[in-house]
Amino acid sequence: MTETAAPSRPAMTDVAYYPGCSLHGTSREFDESLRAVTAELGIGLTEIDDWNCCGASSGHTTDHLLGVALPARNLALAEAQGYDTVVAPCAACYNRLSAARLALATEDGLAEQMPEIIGHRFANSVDVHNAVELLRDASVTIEEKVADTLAPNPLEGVKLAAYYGCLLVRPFEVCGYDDPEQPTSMDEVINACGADDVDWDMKVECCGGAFSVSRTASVLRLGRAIIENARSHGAEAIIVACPLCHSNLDLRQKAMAQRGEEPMPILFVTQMVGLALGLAPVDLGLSRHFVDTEPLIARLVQRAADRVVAEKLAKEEAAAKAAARAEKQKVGAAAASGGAQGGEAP
Amino acid sequence: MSDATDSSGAAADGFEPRVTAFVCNWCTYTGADLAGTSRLHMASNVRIIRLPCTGRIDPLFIIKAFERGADGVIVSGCHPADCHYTTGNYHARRRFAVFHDLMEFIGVDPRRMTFSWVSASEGAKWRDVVNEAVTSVRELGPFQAYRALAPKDAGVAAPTGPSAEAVTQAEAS
Amino acid sequence: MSRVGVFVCHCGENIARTVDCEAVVEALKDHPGVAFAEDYKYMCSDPGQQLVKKAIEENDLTGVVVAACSPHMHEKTFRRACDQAGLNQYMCEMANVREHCSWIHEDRGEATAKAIDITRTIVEKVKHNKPLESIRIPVTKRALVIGGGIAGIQAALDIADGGHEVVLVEKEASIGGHMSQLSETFPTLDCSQCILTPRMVEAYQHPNIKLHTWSEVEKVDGYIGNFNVTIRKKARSVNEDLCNGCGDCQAACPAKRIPSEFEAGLGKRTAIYVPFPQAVPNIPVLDRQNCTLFKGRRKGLAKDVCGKCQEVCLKGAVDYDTEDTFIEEEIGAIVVATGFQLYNIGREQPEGLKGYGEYGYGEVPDVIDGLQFERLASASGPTDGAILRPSDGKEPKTVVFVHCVGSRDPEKGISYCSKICCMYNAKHAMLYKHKVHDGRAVAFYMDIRAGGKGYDEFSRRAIEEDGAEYIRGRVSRIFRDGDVVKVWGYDTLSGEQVVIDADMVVLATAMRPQDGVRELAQKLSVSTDEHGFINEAHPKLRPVETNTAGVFVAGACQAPRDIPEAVAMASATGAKVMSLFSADELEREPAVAIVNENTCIGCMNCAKVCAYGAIEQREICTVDGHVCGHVAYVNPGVCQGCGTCQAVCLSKSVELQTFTDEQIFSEINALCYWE
Amino acid sequence: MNELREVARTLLTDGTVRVIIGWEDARRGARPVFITDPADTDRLIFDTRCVHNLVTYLNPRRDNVAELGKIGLVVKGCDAKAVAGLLREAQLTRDDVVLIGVRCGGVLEEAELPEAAPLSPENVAPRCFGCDNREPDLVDHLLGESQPEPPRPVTTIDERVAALDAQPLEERWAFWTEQFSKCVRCYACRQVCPLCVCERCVAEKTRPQWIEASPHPRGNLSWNITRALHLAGRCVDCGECERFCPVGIPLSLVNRKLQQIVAERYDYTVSDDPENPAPIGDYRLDDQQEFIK
Repeated sequence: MTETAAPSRPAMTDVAYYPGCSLHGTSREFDESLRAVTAELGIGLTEIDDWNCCGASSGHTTDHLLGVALPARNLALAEAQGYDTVVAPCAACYNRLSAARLALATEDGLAEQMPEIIGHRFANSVDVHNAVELLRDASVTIEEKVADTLAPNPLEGVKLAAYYGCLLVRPFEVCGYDDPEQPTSMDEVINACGADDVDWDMKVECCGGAFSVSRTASVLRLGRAIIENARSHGAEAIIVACPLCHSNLDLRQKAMAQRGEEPMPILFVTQMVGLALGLAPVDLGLSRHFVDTEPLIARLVQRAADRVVAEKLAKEEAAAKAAARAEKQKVGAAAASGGAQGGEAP
Repeated sequence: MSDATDSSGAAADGFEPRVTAFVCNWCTYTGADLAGTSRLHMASNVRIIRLPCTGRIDPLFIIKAFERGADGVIVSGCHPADCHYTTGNYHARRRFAVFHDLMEFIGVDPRRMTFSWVSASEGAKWRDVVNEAVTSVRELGPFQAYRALAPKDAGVAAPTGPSAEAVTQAEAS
Repeated sequence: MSRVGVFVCHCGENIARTVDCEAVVEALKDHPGVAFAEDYKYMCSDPGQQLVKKAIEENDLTGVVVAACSPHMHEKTFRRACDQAGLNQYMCEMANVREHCSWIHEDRGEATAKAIDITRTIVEKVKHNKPLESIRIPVTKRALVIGGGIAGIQAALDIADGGHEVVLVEKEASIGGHMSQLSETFPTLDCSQCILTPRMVEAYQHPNIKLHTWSEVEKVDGYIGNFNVTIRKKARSVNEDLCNGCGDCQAACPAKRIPSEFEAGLGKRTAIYVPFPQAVPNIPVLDRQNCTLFKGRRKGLAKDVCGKCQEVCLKGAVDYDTEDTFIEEEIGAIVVATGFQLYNIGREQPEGLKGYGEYGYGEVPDVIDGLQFERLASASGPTDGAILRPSDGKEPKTVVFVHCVGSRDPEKGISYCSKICCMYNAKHAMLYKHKVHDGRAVAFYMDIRAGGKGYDEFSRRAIEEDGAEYIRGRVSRIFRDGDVVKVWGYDTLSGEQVVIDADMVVLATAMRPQDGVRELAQKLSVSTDEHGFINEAHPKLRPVETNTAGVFVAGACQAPRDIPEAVAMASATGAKVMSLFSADELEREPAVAIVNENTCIGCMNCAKVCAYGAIEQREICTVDGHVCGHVAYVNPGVCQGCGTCQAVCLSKSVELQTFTDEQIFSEINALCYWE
Repeated sequence: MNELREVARTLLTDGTVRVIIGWEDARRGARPVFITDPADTDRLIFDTRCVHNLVTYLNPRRDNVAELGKIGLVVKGCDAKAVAGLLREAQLTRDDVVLIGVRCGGVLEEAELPEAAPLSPENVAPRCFGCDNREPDLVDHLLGESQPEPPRPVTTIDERVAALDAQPLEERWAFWTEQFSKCVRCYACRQVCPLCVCERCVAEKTRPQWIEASPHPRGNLSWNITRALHLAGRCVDCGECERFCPVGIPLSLVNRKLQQIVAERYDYTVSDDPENPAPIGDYRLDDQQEFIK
């Protein structure tokens, strides 16, 4: 926990952090921005010691028991290390960990096998949260922090599209923290940052997932539809919380463009919160993207600066007007009272 | 008792279990009918007593069956939510849960008491219940422990009617 | 001393193949209490029955045991034979040596031994059988019909035409139900109102039908032939005797923007209103929730802020101070016909149902349900029959119809097929094409279920003559994209994804039982299935009866039903009620429990386990009439004979006839023995 | 004690009740007493010797007690549960009796002592350990000072039950058939039980006679199983049956086993709340059924 834990707010409990392979690899910026933002928000983040693969895709499609045991070991480690919450930012990791929890809680005889397989006692007592859930629960703090930030908020009034994809909210039995078809949690985080959420249609559409490599054409078609829909609803950027969604929309965007459209920046939700909190773009890994975020950030910063100037001018103008009005009244009043006095005096 | 039973019912190893089944009229009795219609062969050791509902079955029936020499009993009725009388099986379930646990505490091997839900369409399940009950009672052997409790002067009870006490005892007002 | 006759049936070879029937006769012949024993090839045949009858007469038998098939097969046959021979029918029992013996064993010795055991057991039981008389219950020849839709109206008319009084209770202000909302009906496309309205009027004017609209069943006591029903007449604020239905009050009412239930939310109504012009009775009700005057009263205003309807009513029929009243009716039989409601396409869902987020939870204005489409297509509807979409009133040029929304979708909470949607979707597509000639009607279906007279022809006609496009597949997503409603679907026949820019989408939502049907079922002691539909007594052989004697069920409250089925069921309940009313007394099998008042201590544990509420507390008095205690009393009209009360009675003071303790005791004794 | 006598005197004097049933100090120790004269109320006592469950006098079988007129009854917590049992089964109405509750810190195993002894692990009635109703709710007056928890007996009933549970089936069978073979069928357990309310007990029913009447091991087993089952979910653990058993059958073990069964299976404990329905005669759709195939 850092010194930023404001005294007005109860200190948040430390949480265990399960980065999974993506956040150590292709999505380092998600990891960097998450660490930066949680530090700023006063959330203690400790990487689970000796974590292993969550088994996404290959594990659970090969063998149900393996698909449960792999995540269970990670959860057991977090439990043994004294945590009651694990944050798994990668949507696939989050889904596997949560699905394993559900399976262990509901399937007869499964939990009993775990100790022998994973070599740890496991009471299934650890909650699994994703990054969106974590930030949504901290949205009041975010709002307060944003208000306290000295620099003008570059996100104020910016229209952002929250893109959830599949594994973050579905299936409902596994995730359960938001509506699986019309989710709103990421939109709440967007609003907490001072930006405007876009009411668009493809929040939970498929990005193509792992077909990026094997059936690139499909992924391009799907990604294009998502980006176009966000654009047509006025979004200036798309906010994601899944490494795969990010890579499909970001990495493949150049290939998707047909008529030389403006590129659509794809930001991780943690990066967005970081920007609102006034953190430096480079610390949030914003330079690592394929779609250059520089123009967007420059534009937003400029707009924020202009807004501040305009507000200042408007304020000065209003103050001047008010002063003038007051002056006028004073004169008038003086005249009136002077007249009255004059009338009464004799 | 009946010579026919003695000559043919007893296997070479000498012990053929006697199992009494108390079943409800609507599900298990009909399920047993279906087993018959489907010609599902099963052990011949079970004798069925038909009752309207498992709700009608009193633990005293089971005690009496043991007293009279049964080596095992079966109680079977409609699955939960299928009771012809809506809730009779739910009441029976509680009654027999308590009875089952108490008998175990007293020292009666629970394998001598089979409780099951067999619906009118589960002829095959009825066959399995019968065969499993007979097999486990066969493994346990005759319920000699219960028979040993019999009063010394009443070694063989008359099979043809109520016990002698019942006839001589006057009805209390 | 008992004189029991034992009759062993060979059932051709069915029994005799594995059971030595002569050995059974031999073993039982000298059994104490057996006066006669004989075997015969087919005991159920006429000569076989003659043999039984002759033996009864010649040997003066006091009981009969037929060792043959299951009692479920031929018990009635042999009991009838005994009755004809002058022996009380309840002195006859079956020993099941076929299903429970010869058919399931191969070893002749084992099977014969078991058959002897079984037969002896039943002989021991019969020795303790008592001659019983069937129970007779007086019948009040007056029926209650709950629900005034087409099923309720039909049932009421059939019973009333048969000469019996009917009390018809409808919770809405008018009878007519959902059928009155429909535009045209499949498969003939005749106008729903045109065929329904005469029935409504007939029911209203029928001398034998007493109609209570804006009323609900509050309480039901009693049992078959003798129900006592309390009906709550909800405060209508309009005196039904004074009102002449002129409609002046509606015209004067200032609250004119209330969504009309009858128009499925597509039209508006006033606070004091008649739901639709052909309403029966044509008497308005005042919707207190939305009335300006009552809103003011709820706020606690000292003075009433409105009162226009009362002012304009020349008959002085409007009365703001009426309250709910209760009417008691003596009833002999009850028909439940509470109908259905549609799966809500909105976000709010009852427990167990999930709603359709992928279709926007119905928040896209041009996504409507089937009943709303009926109102759009209806000549008397909010658009006077023009197909205009709700958002901007434009004529939609592309309409998508989605089958099975909610139905056959266990993920969303409903596994059953709603049965009518395939047909009404075809009808909707046709009606649309008839009105918008250049329009495009696209239907997404899972399977087309058009079983019924003229039904398949009808749905084929929608496709072949009227050019509706049928796509076999599901819709994955519906959303608003500017002016159009985007429909994403999948054509499973071509394997293609389909995207349609529709102007309007009609969802064929599942049929569900009405709200409150579980509570009503509880009042009537009938059961409901997991979806809330009322359970019939037997799915095949007793489809309109319920588990509670004297309560019948008709129409869509039992399962999804179309109009002809609902009407057929209604007439079937009518026939059931009429046959119940055909005699002054009801005869029932005497398999009922009887309390021994001498030993009963009135702990009422029996009443707690009785699923039928058949047991009540009854005071007992000394000779001089002084109350000295209470005991349990089993109402033989209500008791169904399960015997659960007997098993919980600590003092063994209640006895189920036909399965008495003595009978069972004797059976156990006959079965169990050791050497 | 003065408080008790005062309340009893007032109830008798103002005619609220016609008789007070409580305990008195007699030559051989504490014993039940019926007091009808306000002047006699000074005889009333309450101390650790007051082991008797006086609710047995409310049992409708004792209609001669009811004839005395309205009763004021002194009850401990366990006794109050028995009153609730009678109310639950319509054997009594709440207006029939005035209940004078006493706060109880446990009683002795033995009533017949010249004077009250402080409780110790050696002399406390084992059933008092872990009592959940030492201050009855179902009373009109609650008297006495708050009492400390009773001491843990040398061997608790639960420990004895657990020890039996740990034995193999044959040994349990041998133990119980041995115990029940001692039974002389005097039915003292039944007569003293406040909840054995039947006028004609099933043990005395003939035609059919389910339970053999003569005292031999087989009929004894049948009787004892039946007695236990009839008290399943009803027994208030007042211990009177065992205390009165002339041959010393450990009935409290059977009773406790049944308490454990209904607690484990149906989360039910007998309370002094008459509105709380008994577990037998009630059901839940999801009741355990692991023993059913």
